[in-house]
Amino acid sequence: MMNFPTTVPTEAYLILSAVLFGIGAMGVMLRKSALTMFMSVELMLNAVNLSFVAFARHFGRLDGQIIVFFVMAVAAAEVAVGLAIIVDIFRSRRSVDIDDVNWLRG
Amino acid sequence: MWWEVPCQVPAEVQRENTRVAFDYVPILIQILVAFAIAIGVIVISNFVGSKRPTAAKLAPYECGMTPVGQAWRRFPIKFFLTAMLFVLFDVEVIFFVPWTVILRHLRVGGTDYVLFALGEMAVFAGFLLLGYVYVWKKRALEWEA
Amino acid sequence: MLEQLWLVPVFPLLGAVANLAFGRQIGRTMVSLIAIGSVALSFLLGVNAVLSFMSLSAPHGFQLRLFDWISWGAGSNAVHVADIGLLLDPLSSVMVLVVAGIGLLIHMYSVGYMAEEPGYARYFVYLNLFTFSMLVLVLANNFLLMFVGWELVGLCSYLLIGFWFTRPSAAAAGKKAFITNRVGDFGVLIALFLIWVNWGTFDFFGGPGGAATGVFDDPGRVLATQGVAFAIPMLLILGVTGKSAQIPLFVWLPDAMEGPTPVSALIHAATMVTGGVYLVARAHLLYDQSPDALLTLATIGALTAFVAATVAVVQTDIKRVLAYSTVSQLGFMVLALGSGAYAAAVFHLMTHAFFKALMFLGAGSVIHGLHEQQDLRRMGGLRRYMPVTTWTFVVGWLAIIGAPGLSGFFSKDLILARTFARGLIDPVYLGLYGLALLTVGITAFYMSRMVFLAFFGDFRGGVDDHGHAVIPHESPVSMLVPLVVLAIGSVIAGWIGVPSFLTGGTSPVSAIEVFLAPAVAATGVWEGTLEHLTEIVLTGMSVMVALAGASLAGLLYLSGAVNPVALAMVFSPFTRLFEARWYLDDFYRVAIVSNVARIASFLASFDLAVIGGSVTVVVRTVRGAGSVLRASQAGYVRGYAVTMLAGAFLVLAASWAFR
Amino acid sequence: MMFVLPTLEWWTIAPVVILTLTGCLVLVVDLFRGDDASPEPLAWLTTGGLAIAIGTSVSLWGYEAQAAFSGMVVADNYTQYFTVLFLVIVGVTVLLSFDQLTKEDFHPGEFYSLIVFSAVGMVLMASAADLIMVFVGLELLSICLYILTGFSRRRLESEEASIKYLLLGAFASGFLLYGIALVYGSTGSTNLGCVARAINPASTFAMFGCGTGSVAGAATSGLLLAGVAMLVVGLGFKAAVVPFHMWAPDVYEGAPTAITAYMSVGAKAAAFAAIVRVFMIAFPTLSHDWSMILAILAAVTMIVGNTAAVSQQSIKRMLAYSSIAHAGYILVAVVAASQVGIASLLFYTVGYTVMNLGAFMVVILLGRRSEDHLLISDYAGLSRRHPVLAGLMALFMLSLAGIPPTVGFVGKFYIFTAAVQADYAWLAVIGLLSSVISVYYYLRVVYQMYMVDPVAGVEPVTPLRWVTVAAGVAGFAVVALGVFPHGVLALASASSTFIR
Repeated sequence: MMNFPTTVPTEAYLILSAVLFGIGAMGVMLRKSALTMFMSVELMLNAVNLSFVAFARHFGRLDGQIIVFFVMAVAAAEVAVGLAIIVDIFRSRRSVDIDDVNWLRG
Repeated sequence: MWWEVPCQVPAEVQRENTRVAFDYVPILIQILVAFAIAIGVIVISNFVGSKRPTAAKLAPYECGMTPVGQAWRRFPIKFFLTAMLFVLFDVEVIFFVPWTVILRHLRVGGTDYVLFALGEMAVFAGFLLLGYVYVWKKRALEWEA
Repeated sequence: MLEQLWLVPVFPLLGAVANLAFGRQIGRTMVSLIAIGSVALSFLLGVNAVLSFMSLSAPHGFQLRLFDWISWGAGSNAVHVADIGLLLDPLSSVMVLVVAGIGLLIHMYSVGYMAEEPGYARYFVYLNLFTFSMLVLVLANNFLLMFVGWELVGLCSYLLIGFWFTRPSAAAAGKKAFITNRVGDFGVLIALFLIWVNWGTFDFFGGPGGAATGVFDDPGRVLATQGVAFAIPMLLILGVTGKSAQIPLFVWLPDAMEGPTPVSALIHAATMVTGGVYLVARAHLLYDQSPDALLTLATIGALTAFVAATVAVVQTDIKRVLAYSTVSQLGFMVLALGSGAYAAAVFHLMTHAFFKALMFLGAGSVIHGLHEQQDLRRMGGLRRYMPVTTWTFVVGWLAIIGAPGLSGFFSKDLILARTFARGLIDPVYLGLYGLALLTVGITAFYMSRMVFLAFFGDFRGGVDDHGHAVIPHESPVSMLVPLVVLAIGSVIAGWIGVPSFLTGGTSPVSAIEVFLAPAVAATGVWEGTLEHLTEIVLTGMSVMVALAGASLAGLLYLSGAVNPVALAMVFSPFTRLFEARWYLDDFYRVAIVSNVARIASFLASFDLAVIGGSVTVVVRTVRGAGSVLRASQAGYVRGYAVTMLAGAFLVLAASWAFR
Repeated sequence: MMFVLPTLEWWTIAPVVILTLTGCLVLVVDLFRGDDASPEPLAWLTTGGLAIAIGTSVSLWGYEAQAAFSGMVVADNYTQYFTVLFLVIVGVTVLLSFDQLTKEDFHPGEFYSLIVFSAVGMVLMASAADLIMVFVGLELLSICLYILTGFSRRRLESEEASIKYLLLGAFASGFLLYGIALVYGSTGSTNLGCVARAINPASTFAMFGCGTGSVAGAATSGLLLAGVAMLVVGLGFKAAVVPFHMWAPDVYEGAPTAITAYMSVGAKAAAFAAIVRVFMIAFPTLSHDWSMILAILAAVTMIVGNTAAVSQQSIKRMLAYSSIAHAGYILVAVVAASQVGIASLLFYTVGYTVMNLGAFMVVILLGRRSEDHLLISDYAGLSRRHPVLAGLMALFMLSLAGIPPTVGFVGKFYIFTAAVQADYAWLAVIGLLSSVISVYYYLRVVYQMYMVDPVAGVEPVTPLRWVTVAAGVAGFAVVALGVFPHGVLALASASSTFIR
């Protein structure tokens, strides 16, 4: 019989969360499409959510999970605003390539 | 404070919780098997099957019709707008969930706060309704515009 | 009357506000009346206050705390930092009289000088504002308020130098002056912080309503702290080199001559540039504890005096000669400070204010009379056209070169004597004394050269750059009256500094030194006086040196006024003789003048290359860094994100490192 | 069943409630008006709501600190100080934006309600007693600002600024949130008082509503350090601290000028309000870990901000870099980490608000036709075209440069003295040196106005009466606060008593 650990240690969640956060951050820096960048940011936020839930479970308390609700609501609002702005950008420039958006500089 | 009370989890659930990872192992194996079969079939058919590509075969399948135009089409802005509104109202609903769970147990030191909690949710819903009215009046819900 | 002391600076401020608000509507006469009237009131009140102060038996000073300005905290743990308060003591008395008095004369002079200029009201607003700021500077009862005045005079100077902004050089000169001064101010600010940290107050003296113990009530507090006793005076010196145009920051003053001439007279000769001298005199108790800082000061002063004098020799612009001369004279004052002879410095400050303001205004009168001609080579013989200007100017000239009996004679000799006396304990000062004595000779030379070239000989500027005939004319009376008053001042101002043994007194020092003693008498440094005979010998030496310098100039520029070419044509048999004279002339030129000129131009280029160069390097570095930063801000969001992430990693790493 | 009201301290969030209702009311009223109705009634409605909220906040001054809503918010003098400051800034922004609002066809309903909602976010940041409240307040502020930045939809620059702000802002809030998660993980709480107690059991911040429950703290673990570092990133972004500043110049340049003014003072003050609370309450005993980092960040911020401003041509961009530099100055006060330091921060925030808003008022007066006349060279000869405006602008520039006797001088004096007292003399020296650089570019504006001939083609301005009056008031305040700093300083001192 294989000897599985009886619980998933909190560290595992945290490492996964950190990896997801890192992937999200890399996505923001490497992808050119504003939409994809935005998705990457959402990935970062959700990675943090995972951390919150993991910590809450670790402490045996609920507050971490409540925080996740707040974060999700905030993220939803951010998504709505972000999509609106990206659509606006697309309508005026026919592109969502973020590298094209560099008039303001210096 | 409410959150400092450790979660009131029933004893049997707690016991199960301690075995949670072990319980998931069969599911994990099942998933692995499923993936293996799916990938295996594709790979094997690639090796075993005969390949005689023709133009008609390589063309995208469109119910027997000749494909027309670009596969990537722009959607009307309406879709985006609707999607955004959906996301917003959808996510707001998550605040109802913990509320429903806790509503009947809102009794601290013999005092009953159920009606108060009901009122609170009414305020929250009121704000959502305000947003709905706003969206309505701005004609964001009119499909034919 | 002392309770009304606060009105002294307030009147010019009111004048400035009134002219700022209504200057465009009320016409030039009213503008002048308001401007002059406010300064006159200020001067009268100042005189009155000084008289009441002198009859008061509180020689250490009278403090008037108006209201609390800055304090920390509230309630019981409130900490008093500084108030808006005034201090009238012998030192500030002298300064108030000089500032308000000379200021009044120059306001009057400006009415005539600026009559034709656009921006008349604006000019007087600036000038009144300057008078206010300078009075705040000299009357403040704490370092912080003094610094406010210090900054404000710099600002007014900037505005007035750039007054003729249609000349790009004027605007650039204003900027240069302001920024150079900021470098010096930076030193002052740091010194202020050190003062605050060590004393917990900015007040000069303690008293009811303020700190219990002021900085100067306990000047020895920093002696325990290694380095601070040296650092504070040194940092203040940085400010002095900026404001009082000493090496290495003196570059701005000659350029500042782009401003209107009365401004040069008031700000860049008589008052603002002496701010640094005032600062050291005020803070002398801190300097007394640091012989090293004093020696630095003395060295800077002597070197500046010498370098500026040699540079003045080769200038052809009448205002630039005076500018370098001002730098040189300020060097004398700083030398006196560095020798611990604070009273001598203040005395020279006062006499210099008279004769240098006189000469600047005289130069202004000349420029005015010659339609904006400033080149000495295009002048000559002006005494026939502008007699009042000429003879008042001659008084100023005699005063500065130290002709016996005139004001400059007493003050300059006091400085030389005190430096020499100091040299008896510290031989380095003997070297400085020698340099100063040499400078006296050079001063006499270039000043005489200027006077001879401008006022004697024949008029050489008959046609201006545009081919129009120039007929010099004497200036209006409103400009001549201040000249005459200043000329009288230049003669008699020195008499309060006549060594008492000459007048049969018993005091070892002169009247001015007695008066100033409570405020600026040196402590801890050698206070002895020289034997009368030694003093007389020293005086004789300096007069001889000055005479030599003046004679040399006369030989070159005055006797050369007899045009040898014309004579040669009339008396052809004597041509060779006159030619021979020219050989002699050439010999003088080659052997002396050109060498002096060479040194001077070397020093000037040194100044340009090293001082100017380092300023340029700093400016270029900042600009370069700015454009690098601009380039890094390329407009790409992803680049910004990378920077942020890198920053996050650095913060993370740092938090690990500082754990 | 009875309707029982729990003992909630409603009064602690009274201004927030009033503002929220005002925002909703503006939105609803706008819905039932014609499309081309004048924005004026809405402006009055907004101003009225702001006035009531200010009044409420003022009436809450002086009470003992009170935590409420399970330790989510705290109401003390500090909260009220910032609340009044924020709301005054919002009021001024309403005034400043009015002209552009009518000229560029902004939807007034959305514009005003967004501004009011962003004010709610700022007030929440200042009253937060919990990291989550900081996060929610900051996001509320940010999301409103993303939209407001892109409000001039006809101008591509505005749009671009908006998307840049959005992407980078969301990126930064990811860091902030991660920081909060890590702090939560290492101390078992997000309440500032509880975090403090977890790190140091002796700390007493009971007023922050940390209950008596256990704290599962693991003191100064690596997790905590990482968390604090992430918080620095997230909050530093909002305050435009180098190297998290790069959004600021682009966004400030692209946004409508009134919104730029609003961001440069409001959002920055809010960020510092939160920074002070977080670092002075939650992590005071970690001071050796983070105060050195903050000191280095402050130094770099002052240097980079002032250096980069030197070579700018656009006045908005120049002011953007200048505001970055000022973030550095204010951060110095945080580093000083004493009650005196925080009092000086509070004072400087007010002073900075007055002088920077004043400068933007002049910019708006000159560029009112649309977004034009924004180059520094457009200010050439202003002293002759409009001497009053030029005088005011010169005053604001000199104050920003810290020349006495303006509020800029007194404020810098307080901050740097606090730094010297906290043994950060080197930081004060760097601050002074970099402010010497700043004189150069501020004077460029003065130079253009007073010493350069007017450019042909730039027509004389006809200033808006009310904005001119406001600029005059700001100019007066710049000098008055420089000579009589007492009143505000007393308020600032009374507001910083929560630090011991």
